Amino acid sequence: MECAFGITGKDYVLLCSDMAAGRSIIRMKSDENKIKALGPHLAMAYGGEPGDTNNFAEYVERNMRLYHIRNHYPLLPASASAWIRRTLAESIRSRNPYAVNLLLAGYDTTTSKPHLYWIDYLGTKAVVPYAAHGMGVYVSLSTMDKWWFNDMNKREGVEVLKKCIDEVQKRITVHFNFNCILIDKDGIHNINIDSQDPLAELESESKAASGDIVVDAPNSPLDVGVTA
Amino acid sequence: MSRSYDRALTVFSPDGHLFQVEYALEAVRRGTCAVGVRGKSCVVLGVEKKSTLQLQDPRTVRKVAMLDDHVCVAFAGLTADGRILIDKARVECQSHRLTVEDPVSIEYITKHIAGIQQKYTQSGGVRPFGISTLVVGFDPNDKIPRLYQTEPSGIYSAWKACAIGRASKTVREFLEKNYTEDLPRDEAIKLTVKSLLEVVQTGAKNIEISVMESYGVISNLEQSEIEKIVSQIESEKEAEAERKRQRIAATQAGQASMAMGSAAVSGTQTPAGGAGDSGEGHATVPGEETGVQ
Amino acid sequence: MNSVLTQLQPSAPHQNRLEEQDELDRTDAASWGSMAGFGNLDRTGGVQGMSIPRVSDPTSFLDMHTDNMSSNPDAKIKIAHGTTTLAFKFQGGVIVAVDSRATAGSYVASGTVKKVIEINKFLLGTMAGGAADCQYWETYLGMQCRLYELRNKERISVAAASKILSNIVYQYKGMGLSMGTMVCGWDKTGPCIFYVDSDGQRLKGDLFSVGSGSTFAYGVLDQGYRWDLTDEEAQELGRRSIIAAGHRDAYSGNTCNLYHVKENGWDFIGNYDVNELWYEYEGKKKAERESQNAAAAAGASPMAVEP
Amino acid sequence: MENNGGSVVAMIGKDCVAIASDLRLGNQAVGIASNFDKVFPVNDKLYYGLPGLATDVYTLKEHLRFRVNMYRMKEEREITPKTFTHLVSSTLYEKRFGPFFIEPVVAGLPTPTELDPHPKPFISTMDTIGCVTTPKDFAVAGTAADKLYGVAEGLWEPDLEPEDLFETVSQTLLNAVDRDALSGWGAVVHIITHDKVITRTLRARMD
Amino acid sequence: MARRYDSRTTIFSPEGRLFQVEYAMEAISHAGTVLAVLSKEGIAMAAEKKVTGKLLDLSLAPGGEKMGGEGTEAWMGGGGEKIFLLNNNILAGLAGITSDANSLVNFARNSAQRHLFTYDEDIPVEMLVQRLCDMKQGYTQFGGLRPFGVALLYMGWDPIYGFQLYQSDPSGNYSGWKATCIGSNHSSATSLLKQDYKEDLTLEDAKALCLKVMSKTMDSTKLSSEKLEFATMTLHPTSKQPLSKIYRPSELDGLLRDLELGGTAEDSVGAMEGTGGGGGGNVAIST
Repeated sequence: MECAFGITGKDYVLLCSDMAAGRSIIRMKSDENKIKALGPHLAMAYGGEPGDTNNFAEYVERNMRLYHIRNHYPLLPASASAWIRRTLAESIRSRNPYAVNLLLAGYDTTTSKPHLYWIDYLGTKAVVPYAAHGMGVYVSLSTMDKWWFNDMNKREGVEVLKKCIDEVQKRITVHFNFNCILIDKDGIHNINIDSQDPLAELESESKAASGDIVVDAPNSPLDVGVTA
Repeated sequence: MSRSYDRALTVFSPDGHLFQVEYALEAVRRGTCAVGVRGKSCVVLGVEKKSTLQLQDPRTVRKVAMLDDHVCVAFAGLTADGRILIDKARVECQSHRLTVEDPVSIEYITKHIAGIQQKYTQSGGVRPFGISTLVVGFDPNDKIPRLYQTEPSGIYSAWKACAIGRASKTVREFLEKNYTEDLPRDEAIKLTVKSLLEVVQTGAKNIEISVMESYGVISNLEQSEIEKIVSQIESEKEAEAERKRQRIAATQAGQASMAMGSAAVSGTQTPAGGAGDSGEGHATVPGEETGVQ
Repeated sequence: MNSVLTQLQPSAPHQNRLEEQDELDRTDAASWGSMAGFGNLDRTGGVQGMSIPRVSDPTSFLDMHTDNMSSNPDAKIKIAHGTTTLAFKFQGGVIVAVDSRATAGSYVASGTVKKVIEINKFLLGTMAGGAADCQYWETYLGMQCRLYELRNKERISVAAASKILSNIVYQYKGMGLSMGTMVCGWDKTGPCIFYVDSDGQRLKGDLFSVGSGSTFAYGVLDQGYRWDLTDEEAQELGRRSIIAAGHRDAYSGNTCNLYHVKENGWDFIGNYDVNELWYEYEGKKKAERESQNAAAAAGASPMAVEP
Repeated sequence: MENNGGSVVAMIGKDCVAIASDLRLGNQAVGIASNFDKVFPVNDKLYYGLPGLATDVYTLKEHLRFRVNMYRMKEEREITPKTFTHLVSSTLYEKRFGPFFIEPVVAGLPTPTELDPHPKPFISTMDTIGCVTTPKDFAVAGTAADKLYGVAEGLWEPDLEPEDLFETVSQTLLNAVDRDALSGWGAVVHIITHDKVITRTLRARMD
Repeated sequence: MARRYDSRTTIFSPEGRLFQVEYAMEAISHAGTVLAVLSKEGIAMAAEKKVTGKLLDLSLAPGGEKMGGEGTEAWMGGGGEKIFLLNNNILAGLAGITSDANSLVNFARNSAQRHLFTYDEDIPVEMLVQRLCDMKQGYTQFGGLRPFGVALLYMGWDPIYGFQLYQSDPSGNYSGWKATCIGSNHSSATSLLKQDYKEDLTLEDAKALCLKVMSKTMDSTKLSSEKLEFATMTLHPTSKQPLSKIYRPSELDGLLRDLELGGTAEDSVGAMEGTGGGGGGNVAIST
């Protein structure tokens, strides 16, 4: 019972996930953040077997962070996707596989391109312009097929995402709350997808204080002792 | 396989010394100097930086490293050993977050580093790490700056201000004389620079300063800023010397010999040959190529 | 050195790793006094002495022989379940309320089970699912918390304590551990509740209820919950929710134990008989209605008769 | 095999060899991506295709890349199609008791040597645990394998020139995957000749 | 007295020195010179071969005329005496004990491939340098082992820092450089480099500087491919992917003749255009 979307645009990528957590029919939480920031320009939305999800996400998070601190630069999205895929592919043949599906979204600062990866618990990876996991697959993939086009600007991207969410809320019996982020060259930004014009808030924010990152993305390891 | 090596390299001598550990400490003393000073709400790390050669890429010369968002470490001794130890500590920082969610406390990571160092003094077939470290940072949910030191033996201790490496004894004595509690940021930086100038003759271009002001807020001082502080210190010194000269001139008429004595005691002059214990000049430290930093 | 190290990427994956290095890494780090404290607890959480069935796949073996997993409800080993526990945060701290019935099948095995485990002066754990599992691991957690305190010279955070518990049970995932627990306490960050279950799930939140009667407890709790409840109101809400669940759920009942976690530790508020309270509440409800009716009949404004 | 879908075909021509695959990556019935190429180059004389479970496609590809690169650096020469086939085969057999769900197809032109100045084009295929067969005409694998067999039997003839081989392999693949629900969504064809590799992406049914 | 501390394994001397490491460095200063120069457009590296002799059969060495058929290229692995390909994007020149060097090269290649395996990208240059140095450090700290008697120059490219040049020594230290030198006469070579290095060198300048300094250092009037190995690291003009190239003897002689630094006079066999080995398929190692 989960639902996640990812959409790439011209110079950004959107990632959106539901926020429900529970056990069998009981919802124990409806504001659980199921998107994890893995670096200044990298985040993933994850779902799957309860327990596995958080444990796996934290494991990934800490390894990405270790890489960042060790090397003074974060893993680029493509390499991060390869690492995560390998971890899952190795796990599926182990005694206790992680049953986690995820969408990995990132912005490559060296090439200035957005990246989106669809990864499932088997370690299958697909490089895609837009994708869904969970309930959203059945009702919203076609919505994205219809409305998505190349090089969308931010407003157009958000509109497509809104359509998808609208479709889920219309057709899926379960009610979801959604949590949404946008990654662009400035990093990760939280977006209130329920508001009339989610980008207006973002824009005014960035005007007021540029780079005001709301999701607690790890701050980059200072190159202490390297400069000066 | 390991059997053949279990002849430990580090054993007690008949008079109770662990020579390898003591010699490792010598390796530390051959490294460049690092100073840590705790201020009221910040902690400052200052290191003596070898001049990078004209064709060298300064990026690869690292003496201060970040372990986690809120922990920094400076070391003195064998650079390669330092890199290995720092890497182990970085893994532990992330590993700790993974197991208990909370970030490490500064004491914890210090203890961990010291624990590794201790292990290498007692295990078969290994030599101790030839480095001392200064660990600085802020505990999570806490405002008190922390400063710890570890040694090759595995001893660790908390300090208000501390120095390791070349001529650390001189610097430590200087710090003991000049440290006051609750220094504000600028004063703490100044004291750090001043104490480093005790051993660094070449001034600002061989000094590097990192300041941590609260949990996760770390910055490096620009070269120009350090230069400004150095020149400020120098002008103060000059003023001091000038005043002294005047005082001496004034009292010279009366008790010339006494005045001379007191001036020497107040000792603001840099001790000659600050290169310290070994008496080696900086540029000619033998074994420099063995990678002592 | 510890298994989390191997979990993370090795620092320098030497293919022909030096033997000595391995030897150094294998020795239990805790014995060097440098590990923040998990005693003999391997850093991912497992206890080293724990014996596991010597079969190739212990998970499916246990699955076959316990009734915990749905695959074999008639298995010989029956894990006790059936409980109502709840905990919520409000302005005055954390309220923890539980029932006290233990059942084995339909047989009420005990009516005086202590389902709140007092981990230490600042930490409480609740118990739902396998009683032995909860009791053992939460006691064990208490031990780890104390060691942490001694080693780190400060109290363990609720987040860290719950994470330790979660790591332990996650390591045994699929082997039939059955726990749904809330770790509640007060640390540097204030009052705190974490829900931890044997799936390895761990959620931070303001309000949780766990157990077969949790749905009924939620029914009362959700409707009466506000952040700014007074201490008395909050305690009453916790109590009332447990009574409601004890009434409806066959596997919950007997008595209600109520705790209140405050800044300087928890207080045990009291033990209440579900049956007595049920009648008391019924009586109150009836009396209220009657007085309301009477007031209405007397022509007074019904709005004025709020108790 | 049926989880992600996908098919590969290779054919021998006159001094040339062709290998082609579809581009679909599915999650059972749902199509996820239409850019999932299952054919990879080893060098400009040797290609291989890996139809099967997509996670294993990546894993096996990376294993093979590792081994080929080490081979190349240590031996200081390119691997031949035959040696590569054996490399793939033994890599698969290493996982005898937990196999990769993949049926590889290898296609390449061996380089002439003093002993064998006119080597024949080479194709081979394997089952999931590395049993090799080296057909003299064509090799097929994947979810559309049986359909590919049928069409290829009808269309293939010996000693086709590169352009004719391209036509034959394209028609074979397109017509076969049209009858397979789990393959399709585009196709890519590589024709390997002695002086160049021709790679073309085909327009295919998107349903 | 000193014997106690320098005979067996790597342990501290009373002055806190590691004699074994210092001796290992001594071994290197007798080895053939390797020097490299970094420019914005690429890096050039030259290495002095020590094993020479009239009867040495080079025909089977990489680049030798009898070696392999088509598809066998000199740049594939290096494997001459001094310069090796460690990964698609990294070349290394070694000075020191050749047998130690071979084992390090093998380790480096394996590490690089392992990185490619897990991250699906070429290993960043500094990371590979660190991997090797971590290993070297281990050999100075663990009992029963002697340090590696090898110093290396690494030249490589990665998307983060672009072209890079590093040097590492037996202690496990490394540092980044714009132009540097290891092996015999390294101090005089370094000062020559310091004199002539300019920030805005082109690759051609770098090549010339490299060989010019080499000719002075080697103390021989005429350089030739018999005594020299030469390699460059550049970016492919269109794909912008790293392109490593180890020169064939004939190409190198051509280059030397152009620079009027020597070169064997008649070598008609290898009179081929300058693109040489790396020109065609740039992917030495597929990624």
